[in-house]
Amino acid sequence: MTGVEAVVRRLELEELYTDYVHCLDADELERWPDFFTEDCFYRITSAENYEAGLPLGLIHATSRNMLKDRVSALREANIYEPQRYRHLVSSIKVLKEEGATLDLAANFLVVRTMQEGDMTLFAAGAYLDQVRREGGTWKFARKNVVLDSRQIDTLLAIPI
Amino acid sequence: MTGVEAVVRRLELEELYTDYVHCLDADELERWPDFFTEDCFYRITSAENYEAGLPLGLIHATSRNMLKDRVSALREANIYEPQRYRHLVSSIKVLKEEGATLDLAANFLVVRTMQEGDMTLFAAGAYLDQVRREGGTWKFARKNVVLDSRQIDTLLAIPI
Amino acid sequence: MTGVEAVVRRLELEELYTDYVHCLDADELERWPDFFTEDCFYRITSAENYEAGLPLGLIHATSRNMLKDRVSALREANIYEPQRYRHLVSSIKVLKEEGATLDLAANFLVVRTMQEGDMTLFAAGAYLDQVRREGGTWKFARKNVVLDSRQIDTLLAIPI
Amino acid sequence: MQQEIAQPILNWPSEGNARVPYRMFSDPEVYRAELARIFLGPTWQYLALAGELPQPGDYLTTFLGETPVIVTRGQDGEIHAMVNRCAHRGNLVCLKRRGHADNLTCVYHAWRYDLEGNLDSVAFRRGIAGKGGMPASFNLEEHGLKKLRVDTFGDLVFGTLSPEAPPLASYIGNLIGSRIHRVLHGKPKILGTTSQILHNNWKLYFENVRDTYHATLLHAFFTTFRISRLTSEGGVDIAENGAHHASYTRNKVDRVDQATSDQLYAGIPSLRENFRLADPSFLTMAEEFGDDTTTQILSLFPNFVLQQIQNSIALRLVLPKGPDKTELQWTYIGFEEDAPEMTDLRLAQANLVGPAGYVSMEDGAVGNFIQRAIHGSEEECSVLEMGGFGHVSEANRTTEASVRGFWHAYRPLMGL
Amino acid sequence: MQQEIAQPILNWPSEGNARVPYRMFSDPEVYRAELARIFLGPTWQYLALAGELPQPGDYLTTFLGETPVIVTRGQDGEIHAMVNRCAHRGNLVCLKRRGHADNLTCVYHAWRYDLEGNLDSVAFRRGIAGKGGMPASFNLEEHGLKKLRVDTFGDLVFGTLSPEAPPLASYIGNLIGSRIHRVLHGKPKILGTTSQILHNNWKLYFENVRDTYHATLLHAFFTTFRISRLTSEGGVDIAENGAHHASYTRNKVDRVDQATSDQLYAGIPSLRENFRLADPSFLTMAEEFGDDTTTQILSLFPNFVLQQIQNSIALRLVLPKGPDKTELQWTYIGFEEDAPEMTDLRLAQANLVGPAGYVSMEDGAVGNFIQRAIHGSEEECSVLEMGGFGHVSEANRTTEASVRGFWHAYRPLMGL
Amino acid sequence: MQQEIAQPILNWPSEGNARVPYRMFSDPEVYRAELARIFLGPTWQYLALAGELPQPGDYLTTFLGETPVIVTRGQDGEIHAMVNRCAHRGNLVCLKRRGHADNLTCVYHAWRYDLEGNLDSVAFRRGIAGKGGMPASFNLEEHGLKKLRVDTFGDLVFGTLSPEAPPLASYIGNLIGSRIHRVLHGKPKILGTTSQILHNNWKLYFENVRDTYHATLLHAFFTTFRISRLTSEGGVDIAENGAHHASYTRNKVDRVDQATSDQLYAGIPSLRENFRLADPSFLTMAEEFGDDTTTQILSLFPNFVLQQIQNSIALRLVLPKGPDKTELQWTYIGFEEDAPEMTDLRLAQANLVGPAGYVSMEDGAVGNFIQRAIHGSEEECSVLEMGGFGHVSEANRTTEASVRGFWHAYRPLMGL
Ligand code: FES
Ligand code: FES
Ligand code: FES
Ligand SMILES: [Fe+3]
Ligand SMILES: [Fe+3]
Ligand SMILES: [Fe+3]
Repeated sequence: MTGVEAVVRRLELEELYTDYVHCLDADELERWPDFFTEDCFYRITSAENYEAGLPLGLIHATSRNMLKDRVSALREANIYEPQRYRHLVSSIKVLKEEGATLDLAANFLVVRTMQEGDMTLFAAGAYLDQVRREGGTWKFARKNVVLDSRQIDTLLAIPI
Repeated sequence: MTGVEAVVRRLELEELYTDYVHCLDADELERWPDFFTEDCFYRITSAENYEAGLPLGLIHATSRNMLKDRVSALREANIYEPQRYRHLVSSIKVLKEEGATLDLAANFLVVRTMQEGDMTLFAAGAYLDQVRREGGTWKFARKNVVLDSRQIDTLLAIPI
Repeated sequence: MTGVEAVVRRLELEELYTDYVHCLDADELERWPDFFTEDCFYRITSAENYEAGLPLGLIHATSRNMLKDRVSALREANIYEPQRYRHLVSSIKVLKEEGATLDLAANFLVVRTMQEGDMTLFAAGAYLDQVRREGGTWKFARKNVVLDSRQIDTLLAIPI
Repeated sequence: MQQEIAQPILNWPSEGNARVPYRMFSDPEVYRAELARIFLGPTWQYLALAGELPQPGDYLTTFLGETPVIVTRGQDGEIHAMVNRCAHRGNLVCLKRRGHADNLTCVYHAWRYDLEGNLDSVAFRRGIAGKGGMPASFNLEEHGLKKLRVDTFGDLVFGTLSPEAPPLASYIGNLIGSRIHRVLHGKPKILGTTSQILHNNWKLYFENVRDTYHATLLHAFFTTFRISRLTSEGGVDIAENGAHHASYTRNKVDRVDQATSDQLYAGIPSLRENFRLADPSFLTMAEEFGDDTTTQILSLFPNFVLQQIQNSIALRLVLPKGPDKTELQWTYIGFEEDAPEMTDLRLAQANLVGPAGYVSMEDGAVGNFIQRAIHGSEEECSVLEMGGFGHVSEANRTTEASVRGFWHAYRPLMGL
Repeated sequence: MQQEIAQPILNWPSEGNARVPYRMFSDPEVYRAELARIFLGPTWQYLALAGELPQPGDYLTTFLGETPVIVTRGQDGEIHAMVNRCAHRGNLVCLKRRGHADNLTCVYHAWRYDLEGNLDSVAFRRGIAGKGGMPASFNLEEHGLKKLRVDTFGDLVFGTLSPEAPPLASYIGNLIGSRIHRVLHGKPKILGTTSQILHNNWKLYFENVRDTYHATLLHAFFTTFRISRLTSEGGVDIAENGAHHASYTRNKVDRVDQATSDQLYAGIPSLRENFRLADPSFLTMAEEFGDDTTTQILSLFPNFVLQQIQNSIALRLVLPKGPDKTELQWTYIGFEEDAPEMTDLRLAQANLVGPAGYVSMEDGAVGNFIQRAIHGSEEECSVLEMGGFGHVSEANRTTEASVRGFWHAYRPLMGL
Repeated sequence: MQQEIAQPILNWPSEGNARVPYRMFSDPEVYRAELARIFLGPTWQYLALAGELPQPGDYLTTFLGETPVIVTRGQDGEIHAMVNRCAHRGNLVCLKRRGHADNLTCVYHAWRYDLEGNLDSVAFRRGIAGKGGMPASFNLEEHGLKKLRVDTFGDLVFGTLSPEAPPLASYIGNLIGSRIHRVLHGKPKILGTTSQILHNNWKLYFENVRDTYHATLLHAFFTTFRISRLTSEGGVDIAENGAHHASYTRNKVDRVDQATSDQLYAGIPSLRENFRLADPSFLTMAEEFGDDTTTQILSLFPNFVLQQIQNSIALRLVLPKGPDKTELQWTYIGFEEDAPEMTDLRLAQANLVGPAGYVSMEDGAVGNFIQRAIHGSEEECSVLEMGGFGHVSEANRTTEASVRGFWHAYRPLMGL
């Protein structure tokens, strides 16, 4: 891969995370499943569980359809106070590459703001992801959202 | 635009935000208006106002001169405790381009530190900007600082 | 330097910070001294001391060996509760270049999470660094970690 | 409550309203008593602008002190208000800050109230297949939401939980009432809102608002640009019982000539010779109120403020959040009748006020400075002797009369 | 303590357990009394699963109320528990949440305890060269860690600091005990843990858990997918003294036909016609318990919960962290005997519960809604009349009987 | 106050200073009483180094307990201190941590004080055009800033609000005074400052500082590198009333041979065989004090510490911020006379102390460990029997004598 190609890919990956977090922060959850492959794996867990090899996910999806169901539940079934996220992403790193599949790590931080205005540092942690080239764009084949903290403030509604 | 040109522009835009926040974080406010076009629009507002289409700005400037006046007021007239900002910027996105004009979005977070040392997560939100090529560099023609929270802790002195 | 070379170097520098913070956040402290030159200077100080020209460092090392000793003390001698960092880095800027030596500035934020799960905004500030090309990679010849706050919560064990 | 708080601050200083023990700004007992005696007591508190609830079913939420409140437009077209606490197990009935609904249904067990707070239905009240459900003795009428009395003054909607509060019009009185009408001369249109978290007792902010003495001393912008000076024509109107006030500055003709004025401000930091603006245009006031009053700050006891600074009009609500925490809510308004230029001018002049305001920024911080300064001085007192010891209207503002007026209205309610 | 708290809330409402003054959820005095009388009092509180401490020397830390506790597997193979406070100067003896050690050595001055909390040695007890050291009168036996009584029920380990607490088996009783055994039919295997910080009083969460009335009204998921409906076969078992409960839903055959059921839910928001799943497969329950119970929520006074929702099994521990703060700790389990498919199903069904759970998300917020709603209403009461005034087992869930049961067990301990 | 606090902790344990009820570290009443009786009481508290205020008009701000204080160099060349609270309405007069000014002008209403705190002028005291202004009865003399007594010991500046405090020199006494002079042998030059927020009661840190028993047990660095060992020559000097202390280690010759020492430390975790340094050079002490004392930790009641660890010298101020919060302020110094190499050595040895210090890191955490451990144990006591029950100077450090000394000085002030 030439220098230019490498650079272009780098920016593509950065754009993937950029689009991903703008989608969540703008509450455009209906678009969220589209960032994943159909057979994707998505899990939010804590570093404590992750390092202990415990499989539990606070959100645990083994298909894009399960992500869609998560969204429809948030829209149609679950009750939670109006709130918004703001993601900051940093230090995206390619860990491993195998053909069209890349393993990635990135740091993130989520600030949650409630309708009355109280802002809290809601989550910090690492994305441990696998992306795959599909239809000319990168999609998440696996996304492990590994939270540094084992504690969740009040509830976890919107995905991370 | 070739891949290289695209990449170069991308880095120029990142540098614009980099220089912008270093200027504010280093308290070099006198340089701050130079990041804007003479006929610029600058506004700090809340997501609540912004989404409701309410025009109010906590800081509301319709010219670079008004930004200069803001700085001289902070230097000469207003009284506030010594404090400093630290900006983190992430996920810069080109939303639209029209000739030499680009619409951009970016996420930010501001940590405010008072002289005694207490640090708070002061602001989080999105920059919704328009930049224009002027004299070989990018300038902000419009900058909407859209805060996630409707609440401001104590006061908002230094711009964001 | 061609546009491509400039871009490639830019990404190299970003990767340096990416690898640096992943090393600390993953608690791979044994690798941490390798990011520095043997004759490196490393100091954690406050903006207050830094701006007053006071030389004190909370951690003050004048050689890579002293960084190694810091790590062995953390591993073998010092007692502190299990905790982890999450670094967010933003706005990396080349301030000056002289041959193979570059002066850099970057903004950072560190979230510290204790084993029980309480998360705090532990540190925010600027890296004021000097990097040097050594053995095909960039190493820190000088690293000033300038904290915005003069206050440290409880203790500062893991380096920043 | 009485004895509870009478004990810590038994004897008020003999100087009366010219002294305030600092304990009044930090003692949790005092604060708890205020919530009960003032905010849930016989005072009228601002709830909303009538125009915020145009249609039946529109609602919004706010607070009486720390007690959450729902304000609705009922099917009867009237505005109603009730405590936002379900009569069943106390859940918040309305979760959103504003919305529209045909009825108010609690999410916890789906008890349903009408827009006036009457309990309409209880889910599974009769149980299922004859099992469970509410006892026969249960009477819907007895389990409605707690209702507030609601009254309006022009477009301003006020509420109280107290049956003793006098009718709103007489609570406000003509002196101050006419000054409200003067400013609210059209149909209010909201330009935007914001909120400030102040790390100080609510009364420190309210004293600040009523303090005609500080404005041109603390806020250099006022003095330097002659938006207001103590040497300008002006004064303060104070309701007879001290409860409400309106301070005002009249056209920029100084009472004394400019030289004398500058001389009087000589050595006072707020006069900043070296401070000039590149674009002062937004400071030109547009003719609006049919009089020569350029600035009017008005307060209604215990926590409402109506501000006119040139053409910048804002309502401020002061919400207590703890002995040393206060939320200051701002609603900036214009009028439906405004021409676009007038709206632009109001937006430009909005730079003067709010959390980042050229002439209000300091007010967000000074209360906290005091809160920090009085640690360990709880038994000492602030000194309110500027302009003497009384609290009557004056055609001059080098006085703390309206601050003394606040304490004059406050003390009997608190049994002090 | 008695008079201390008797005073603020002297006379409980005459309606007895059908009324709870809101002060009970916010008053710091009440909270302090609870820590002493309930959490350090004659109650058994969950400490761990025996399987978490397989080897002698294994330890973990937890809490009795706000008091930190160490749980160990001793050299004797038994489980022991003690207060995590050094007998010397009060330092935490164990700093890690879990670990393994031959003995417990305090980092401050290296006093060493055995795994049962007995003081083994004191550093420099004899001083040096005859200087310093502990006085001759100092007796190691008198300075051990404060020990808890420990007892187990199946794999569940409980502890208490009170000598008066009855034996664990009789504390739990057969009615509820058999329902624990029903769920814990194998050797528990932990699938993962999490924790939720709730900004409300601990009792608001515990009431919620015992509230058979809310589930299908607050949680649309239950109703819409018929995981549970009030119209399904089901009921609630309540220990005689009200302390413990188990509510259950039986196979999805409605007690009334679906049309009638839908009709009963008509107009209740929790029935969402427009809510469909693209992949509902994970909602198919696997045969496991040898009965037709699809959901069982069980609680032991004062703060333990055992949940079975289809094949999702979790232990929940409710830890008080202040009058208006609570930590809810979740331990999700399967069994060593589980086939891989069963583990996958449990992981998929874990989406139903926890901080992001389809049928539990709301429970993390509703307590905080109440906490915010009751400001200024401390003297008013919640109304617990669904199903009448008693607290006996019922073959139906349109009742608050088990919530009343909680208060029936709580009040005597608190002298109320 | 007396009865207020006498009640919660009426009878001190009969063991006297060898027992401390844990309530003393968490009870808000105790804390409030300390602010009044100790920090605003007859004690001298460190304010600054004289050298920080070289010129008339130089000022800095600090605290007596939680009460903010201004320290100035007056026109008279003397150092003055006053409470940082305006005599008018209580605003902070100085907003900056340090600065220079010809006078002290309050930002709120521009009242102006001289550098000694005397009220010079009141803005618009005479009103305008004969209207407003202060009443004739108002007397500038009666409205100055509240003044502290200031006294110096070498370059150390101390202040007190109490007229009863004895002269500083006799407050400190010769025993401890000479040990201050020993360290401060030149003109102090500040190398830098930092601050630590400790989540524990201030006394837990102060006990730690005075605790000669813990150092080589908690801090492996000390032991492993023989910077200090209990088996080294050393001891502790204690002022007669117990208020002040100085512990010291003398040259590295062990009192017992190294083998015996290692044996005494056998099994004590702080001896880490496997811990070696790649660059131990910075641990070589430079000849400086003309004696063989390698480490001296000195404290003055109630909250000042002077540390010499080899060539690392620092002042520490312990500021209470709440019952369970403390700010620890560090000022690292050298001397004007230092050669560059000596400065470098001090900077290198600064790695030993402060928030990241090799031998002090643990002290920032251990107080919090205790604070967390004592929840629910308020009525139990810490045990201070190492070295017996007294508080006299000893030529040995396996003792808690100086901790007992602290309580001996503390209790009468608190009426305990
Ligand atoms: S709390 Fe509102 S319906 Fe039960
Ligand atoms: S506190 Fe545990 S050994 Fe001293
Ligand atoms: S408070 Fe200082 S001058 Fe008024
Ligand atoms: Fe003001
Ligand atoms: Fe529920
Ligand atoms: Fe120590």
